[in-house]
Amino acid sequence: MVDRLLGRHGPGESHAADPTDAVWAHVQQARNLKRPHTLELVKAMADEFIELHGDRLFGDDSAIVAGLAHISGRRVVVIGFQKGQDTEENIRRNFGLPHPEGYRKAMRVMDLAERYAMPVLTFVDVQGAFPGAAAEERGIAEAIAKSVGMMSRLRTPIVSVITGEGGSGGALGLAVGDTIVALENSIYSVISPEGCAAILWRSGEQSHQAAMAMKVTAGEQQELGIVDIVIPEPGEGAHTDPVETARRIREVVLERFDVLGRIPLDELVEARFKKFRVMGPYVVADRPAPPPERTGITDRLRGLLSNMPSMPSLPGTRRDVPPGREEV
Amino acid sequence: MVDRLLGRHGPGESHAADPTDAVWAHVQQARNLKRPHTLELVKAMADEFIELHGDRLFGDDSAIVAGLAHISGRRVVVIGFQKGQDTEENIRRNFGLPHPEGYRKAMRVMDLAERYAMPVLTFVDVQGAFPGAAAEERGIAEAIAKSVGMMSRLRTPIVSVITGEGGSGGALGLAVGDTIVALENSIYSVISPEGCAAILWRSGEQSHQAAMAMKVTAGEQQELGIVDIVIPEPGEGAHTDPVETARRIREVVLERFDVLGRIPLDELVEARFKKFRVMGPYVVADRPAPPPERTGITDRLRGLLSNMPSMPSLPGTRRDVPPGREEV
Amino acid sequence: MPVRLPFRPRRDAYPPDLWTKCPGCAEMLFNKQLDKTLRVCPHCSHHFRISAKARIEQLVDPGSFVERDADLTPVDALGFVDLKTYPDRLMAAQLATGLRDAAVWGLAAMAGKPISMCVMDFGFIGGSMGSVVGEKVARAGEAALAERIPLLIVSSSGGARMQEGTYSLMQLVKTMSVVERVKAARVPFISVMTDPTTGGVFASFAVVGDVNLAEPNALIRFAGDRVSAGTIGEELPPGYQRAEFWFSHGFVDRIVPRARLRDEIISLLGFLIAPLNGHSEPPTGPTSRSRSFLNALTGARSGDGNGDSRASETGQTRGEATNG
Amino acid sequence: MPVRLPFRPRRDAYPPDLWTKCPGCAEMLFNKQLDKTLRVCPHCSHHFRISAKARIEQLVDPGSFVERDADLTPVDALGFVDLKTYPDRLMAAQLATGLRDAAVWGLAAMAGKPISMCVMDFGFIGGSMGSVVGEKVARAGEAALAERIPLLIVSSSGGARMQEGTYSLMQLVKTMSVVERVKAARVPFISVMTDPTTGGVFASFAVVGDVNLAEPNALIRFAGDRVSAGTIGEELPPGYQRAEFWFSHGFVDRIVPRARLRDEIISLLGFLIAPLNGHSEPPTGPTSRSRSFLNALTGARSGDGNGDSRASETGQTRGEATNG
Ligand SMILES: [Zn+2]
Ligand SMILES: [Zn+2]
Repeated sequence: MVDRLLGRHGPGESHAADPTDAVWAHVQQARNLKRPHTLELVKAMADEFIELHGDRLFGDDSAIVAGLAHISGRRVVVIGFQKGQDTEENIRRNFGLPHPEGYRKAMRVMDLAERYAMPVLTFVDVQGAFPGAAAEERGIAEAIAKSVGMMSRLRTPIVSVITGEGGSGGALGLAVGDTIVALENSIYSVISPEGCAAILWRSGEQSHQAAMAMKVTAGEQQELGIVDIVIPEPGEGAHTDPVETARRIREVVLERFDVLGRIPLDELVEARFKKFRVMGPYVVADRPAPPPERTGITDRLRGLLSNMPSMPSLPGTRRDVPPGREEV
Repeated sequence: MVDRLLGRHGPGESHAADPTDAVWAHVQQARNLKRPHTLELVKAMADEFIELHGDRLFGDDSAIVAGLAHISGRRVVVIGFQKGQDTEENIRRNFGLPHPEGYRKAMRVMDLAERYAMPVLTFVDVQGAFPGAAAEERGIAEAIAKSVGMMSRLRTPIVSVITGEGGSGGALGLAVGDTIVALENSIYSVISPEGCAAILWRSGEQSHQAAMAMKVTAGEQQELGIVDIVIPEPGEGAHTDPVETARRIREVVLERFDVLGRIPLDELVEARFKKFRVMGPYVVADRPAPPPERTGITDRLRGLLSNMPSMPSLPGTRRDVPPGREEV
Repeated sequence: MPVRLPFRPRRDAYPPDLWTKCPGCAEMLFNKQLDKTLRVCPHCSHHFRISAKARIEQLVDPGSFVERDADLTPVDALGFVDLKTYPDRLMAAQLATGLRDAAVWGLAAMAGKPISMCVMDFGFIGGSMGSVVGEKVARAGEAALAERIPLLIVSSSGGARMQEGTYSLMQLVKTMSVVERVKAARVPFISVMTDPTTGGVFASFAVVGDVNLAEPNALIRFAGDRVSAGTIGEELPPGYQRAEFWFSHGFVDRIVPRARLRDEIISLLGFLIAPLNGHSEPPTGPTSRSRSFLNALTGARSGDGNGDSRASETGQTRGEATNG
Repeated sequence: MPVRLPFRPRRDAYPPDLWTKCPGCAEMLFNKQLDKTLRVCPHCSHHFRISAKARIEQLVDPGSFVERDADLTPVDALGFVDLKTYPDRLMAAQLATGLRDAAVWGLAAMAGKPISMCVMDFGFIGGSMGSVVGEKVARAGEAALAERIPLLIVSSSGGARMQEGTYSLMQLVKTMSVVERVKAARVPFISVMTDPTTGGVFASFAVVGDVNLAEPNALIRFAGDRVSAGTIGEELPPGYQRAEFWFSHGFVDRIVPRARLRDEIISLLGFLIAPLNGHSEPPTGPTSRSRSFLNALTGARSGDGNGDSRASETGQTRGEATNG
């Protein structure tokens, strides 16, 4: 069960006793290229899908796909990252690493969603934005900032599903939702474990420790209040049964859209604002700061277990009330 | 007097008897690189000017300048084309031929104008958008379309001043105003005379005829109802006295801003919409079409003469009532 | 901006003889067969230019198109003379096409749902946009706005019409200002760019659809290649300024072969539904106003969002499409 | 996103000795003289990094700054340990800077006009943005919004703070969502990017000012050069990711030497005036609310739009800037 929670499902994997190795196996699982990506998922979930292309400014980014889907009779705008499943597709998709054009396409299509009253579903699975000069100089930072800002105020329901790697600002650019869902074996982090290790440990070899320290797993992110819902993966992981994975996602997403769709738009946007407005703990200094929390691996696993069969919670009830300042 | 109207002022010009040559001399005058451009004019008109740079997407186009000016105590957003006055500056300014970034910068700054309630003053002097592949592939057409669209609905007064060449869509991209002003020796045309001649006459050598046929001069454009106000130029033309030219422009522009600024924004935008909505004559076929108007050169000059000492007219009064369908 | 007259002559689009040589693959094609393939070469998929009338027939529910303002006629405001007079050019174009100018607009149904549409006809002085074309685009947009039904514009144009001078240039403002209102009101707008979509048409409404579709290999450009190659002296790559070029540069959402165009538009219209009041939730079906409007005009059943309820071929005949 | 700790050590910014070697030109500079030139090298114009306190003193009317929320203190929510524990890193930074975290926010006056401002301090764990920094930026924005006074943010940051994990990442959303509200309400926002402005700070509020200013040669970037050069293997041009690079790429409006920064901001604030109600005409002067607010807080005269009415140095002393 512990193995399953930490995502160690693949054949030939060693059942590591070291919890750091268990976390790393989870990271590897999240990165498995055979996991279904946006196009595979939407094809399995939707009755119809029309992809839209281009940012109307510079190009069409193949690492981010966007389009219009009919899912169980509902019109939905779907946007997500698209890694390739083989080398050829990966090259064509720039290994799923987006340029600014991808986020600008996403914003253009989100605008359609708002104007024609379609909810937005995003799939997040990206190592990070493309770190090359072309992305940098065309304003990947500006594109991510604008996309995050736009999603924070978009007047239509948004559900974001982290399906694999939720890597840094590149992932966040499509991950500002009323509800944040994560597949069981996915990860979410402020920087890649390798990057974190290179900077803080001055050595990329400490990436396992970094992954552990950053609490990257879906379950831990749920504990931290970043992720709202964790969806268990079928069989040995999402890649072993993409259709069932898509079915489970669809079930959760449609339920969320049902709930979110009943909230008046003003309230919905206000609730989304508040959800993110209160994220991140701090204390006021004139009160004694709480002792640093040193969660051991046992506690962490207990936390994972208790949260695993996670139930959808109502945003607007759970999130509307800001948690106390010292909640963590 | 005829010479002056047609803009033949420069030293060494022949006083051509042929009206086609007179029109061509006017075209040459409009293209005189020594005429003051946006930066020269705004420096002469304004007490303070802060240039803003960049489209926040790709680059900063040196062929279009934009910024914030205090003119006689009034906050004004100034945007305009910038040719160079010598070869070196012309190269740096790409000969005043804008890329999409120029229009996108203009739109960004127009947004500031609307949000902070500053009127917009545009200076138009451009042969046309840069016709190279770089401008084309980054969407010069889209940028012009969007800029035209944005100006058509911008919720702040706009005065556009054609100071030299008003060339085609490239000029129009900054020339959608509540009031269209033109310097006496300026021209405005749907295509350059050379381009028109190349296509319709199959010979660039007929550009004089093309200029004549398209009625490109400021006075003719006023007759056609495209230009609202023609400002006489000092001395032998704007280039001979840029300061006086700027003074005359400032006087007209401030008067327009005074008038336009008193109109409620909803009415202002509606009046601007109607102004352009009714441009362009046609007839309804079941009534007999009027015989084609064949204005001879005599009539044209008479028209120019009668319109020359032009007076500002009130938009919102003159333009609010659509002219009859057969007005031409 | 300008019309470039040396475009392929109209003869190719409406050959008087039985056979047409395909400019794509040089095959000789039997015209009746070509009509059955929507004037797309069955060998190389070359998309022949087609008239506004043929385009409308291919796209909308049979018999549902009702032309509006067919009687709008251009005038020679400038007294324009080049190698011919403008009135002579107009008369020749009118005789050749049976149109009064290069655009046809009207109301129609697609899969039973009402739309407002404007289609340009390249056969009329290169589909150039003068005051009448601009007016028809604007009126199509205003009808879409008034009825809160989707706007569909199919472009096919050499650009602005030089013979109407700056009036033609002002049609960019006229059309864009209406399109801006359409968009602000959350009324859907689908732009279809066909061969060619150039100059002032590309630089106004054609490029700003909620969704931009293009036919394969359509020439789409702002600056002419004489300008691009001649004036600037750049080498132009193959495929430059074709539909696929614009797709890869981010300005075309989808390249759609003609045979799929109607179905793709219908699919898109299943998503792009104008909210009832432009500011809130979507309607569950057509508005009552649209429904009655459609019934009155076309005799069609009101759409239920599920596709193929075609209007019956009563009331208006196809022939009226371009005869108004 | 990450903090890259091998930035120039804090010693360079606050040397304990009398002299500083200029990293730009290798000249030895007398510190007292350097302070008089706002810590800009008089020989080569190298802009030294400065503390939030020094930055505020250089920018606002003397004595006008009133710090808010100085008592906000970070917590170790993840129990983060790398080579040190996060609490150890925090304590070291707090002792070295006298700050509780890497940002200072408060209300102040510039040329007599009220502003809300937030200034980052690179000396505190590389100016990295965790929950407290995000909170302070958000509160500065919310105060600007509530009072309808301009928001000024001076960035100096290595990016998001890894030790707070995804909470740090969420500060991008927190700050951007407030900035979006500031913008929607037509409240002016001026962003000043100083050396360095990187990662999640560049990818959120710093890049979206109504006007983006940058100090000369400031390092501004999203991806680190280790990532850019190492992972992707591209050759990086000289000047890559410096302020001038971003100016030429369209993301920085103006590069402003430190000596001119205050005057430029004051000039800009003379143009960017929040309309009274966010939707209509501009006010002729500060709103009554702002005026009383300013008077109450700073004792300053209300601005008349003409520049230099400085607040008197009463009430709050400069020293409070970073002592809250
Ligand atoms: Zn063929
Ligand atoms: Zn130096």
